[in-house]
Amino acid sequence: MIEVRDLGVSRGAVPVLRGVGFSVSAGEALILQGPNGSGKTTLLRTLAGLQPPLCGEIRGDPEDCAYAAHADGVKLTLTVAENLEFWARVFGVTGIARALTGFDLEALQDRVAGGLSAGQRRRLSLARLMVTGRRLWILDEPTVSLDAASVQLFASAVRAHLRGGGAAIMATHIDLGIEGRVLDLAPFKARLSQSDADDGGFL
Amino acid sequence: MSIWEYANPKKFLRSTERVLPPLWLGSAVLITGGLIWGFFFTPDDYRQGATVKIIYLHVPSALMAINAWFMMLVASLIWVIRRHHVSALAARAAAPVGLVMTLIALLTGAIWGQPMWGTWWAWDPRLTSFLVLFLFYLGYIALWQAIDDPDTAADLTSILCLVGSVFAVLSRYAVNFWNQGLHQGASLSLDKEENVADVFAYPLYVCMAGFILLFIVLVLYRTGTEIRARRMSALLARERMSE
Amino acid sequence: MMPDLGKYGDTVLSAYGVSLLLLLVLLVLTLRRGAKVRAALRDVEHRVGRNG
Amino acid sequence: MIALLIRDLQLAFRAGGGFGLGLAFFLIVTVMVPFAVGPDAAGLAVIAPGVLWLGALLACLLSLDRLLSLDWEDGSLDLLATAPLPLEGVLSIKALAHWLTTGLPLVLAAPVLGVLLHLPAAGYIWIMVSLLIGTPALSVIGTFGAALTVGLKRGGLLLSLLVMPLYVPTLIFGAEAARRGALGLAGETPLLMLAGITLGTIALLPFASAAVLRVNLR
Repeated sequence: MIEVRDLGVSRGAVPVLRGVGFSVSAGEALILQGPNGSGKTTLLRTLAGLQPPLCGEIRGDPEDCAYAAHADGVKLTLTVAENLEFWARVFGVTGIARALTGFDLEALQDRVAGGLSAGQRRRLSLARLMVTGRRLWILDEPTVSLDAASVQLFASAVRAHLRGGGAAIMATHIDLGIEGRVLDLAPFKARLSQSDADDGGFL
Repeated sequence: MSIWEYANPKKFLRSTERVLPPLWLGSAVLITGGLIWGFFFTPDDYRQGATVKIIYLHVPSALMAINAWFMMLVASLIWVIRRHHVSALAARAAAPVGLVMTLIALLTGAIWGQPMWGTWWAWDPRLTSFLVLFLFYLGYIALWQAIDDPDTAADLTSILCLVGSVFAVLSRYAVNFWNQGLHQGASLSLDKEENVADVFAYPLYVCMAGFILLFIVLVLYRTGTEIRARRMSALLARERMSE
Repeated sequence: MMPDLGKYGDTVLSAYGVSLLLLLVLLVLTLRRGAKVRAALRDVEHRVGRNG
Repeated sequence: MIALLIRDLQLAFRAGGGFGLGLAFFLIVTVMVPFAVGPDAAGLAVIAPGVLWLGALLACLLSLDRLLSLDWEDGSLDLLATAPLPLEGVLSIKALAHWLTTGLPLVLAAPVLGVLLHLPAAGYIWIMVSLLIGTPALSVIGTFGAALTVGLKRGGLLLSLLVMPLYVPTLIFGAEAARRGALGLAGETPLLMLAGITLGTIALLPFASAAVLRVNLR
């Protein structure tokens, strides 16, 4: 579904990762690990097509990715249902019922998102993935501020997504109980290169 | 030997290091010479009296105010199309020079206008265009200052420069149109270039050449400074990474 | 030596004064920043050169 | 696309959405003018078209800061950029929403405020038409400025500094049409120029806005 070869990414003008390679096919999950600042977010943003890679290639259809960032992307003055319906319409998907049940949001659906707790808002943000209809989920710290029950809810949503032929790439610190390969980013930390290529010849 | 070789920062620094001293000297000689010639050795204009001597500052600075923006536009295009860092830095280096040139043109114009038109300021199309140009320079420089990442800043300022150029031209037409609407035909503009007598013209040419040279020197020198600053931050980033 | 500027003496002199002052300020700022950056770069290059 | 427009309008009309702020600002600026220049009816009549145009422009400028920064802060902008909508389209819709919530109310409010400024009777239609034609350009140009400064700390002031010079031609032609109309002169030429600027910016500027927004999202 996505194949990455010899990928290098940079934050600002500073290269953070080099030589990253992996492939994820349908039904698989890839879990990225690494200390803070190791480039997880940068890598995920690159995969989502928000920033161009420094080098290397990403094979896969960017139109097949759904990206969920650190930030919730939830509009606080809209209700839960309105938030989801908006994204469903943007992605051309009808029906938000599955997403609401999947993340246990039915009881909250007419509540204004601003009145939700941080964890509930996070669930709403993750429920958005289910109305995108995209097969590859790119998740950046999806479990932030979720309680144990909600983490389980999320894990089962991911499992269901994988069973349905989807795939997921996520950066997370906690063990979700999702069977997936773990990719430690530490070995890919960008070393000093002798080539001037990425500094425009300033070195 | 292609001109793009100078887009290599090191090559640029090495070459400018060689040509800068004679250029400094040349611009200094031309400007001092031209101004002294104009100030001491030209007669007064029969209509404008001694104020005609202001022309030796006013016209060259106005010329460079516009050409500096034009050069920034070309440099921005080169950055957008060919991604040569030196080009983006040259645009950045030229902006403050252009700003000062615009300011000189505006101030000398105001000082000149006071005795000639009886007012410091008139919303004459030319003056107004320069005022708008001044605002464009301010915005452009402020945008460079506001962004930390140099490549992002280069991208954003380049596009601002391209869009700004279109709007600057539009403003020029708008202002022309607008002022004719205000006082029908009563133009205060000074079309000196066309009827300047030779006595005034020769020192003026010298001054114009001097200002052009000064602009080139300043831009080359400032681009060199920007390159060094950029190299320094690249070295520091490298040092941080190797820790 | 000084040419007779007539009644416009103040005008002409102030125009020259203002312009030359502005040019001077630009020149000084340019050269000062140039020298500062040059010196700082030399420091950094020296340090980096020693370490690596 | 329609969904985005509806969402932006919903957001604007909900509590804290800022709808009406621009209008209130327009009102207050216009009301302050007679306090500043004196109550003389003839004098006010002369400057009325210009004051109305300047007030509308400032009210537009005031609301630009929220145009993209709210979506940027809560992360929606990243999500929109990865959604199956072209970014040019997203920004055009955002500009349209901004115009519907800010520009259009200004057009409707202008004649009311014209009364306060003793706008000559002939001027009402001209001020409304010129604002109607000109304010879309203000929204589109403003969207470009907002895309340039999104994500910058203290971007608000910089946004004004960058956008103001870009507003010059629109302001000149718009106010000129309104002024000529108020004086009973023919204002068709500036009005046509204004329409040209508006059409040109609507057609071309979203590409520049999307380009700078992509750079800013990197």
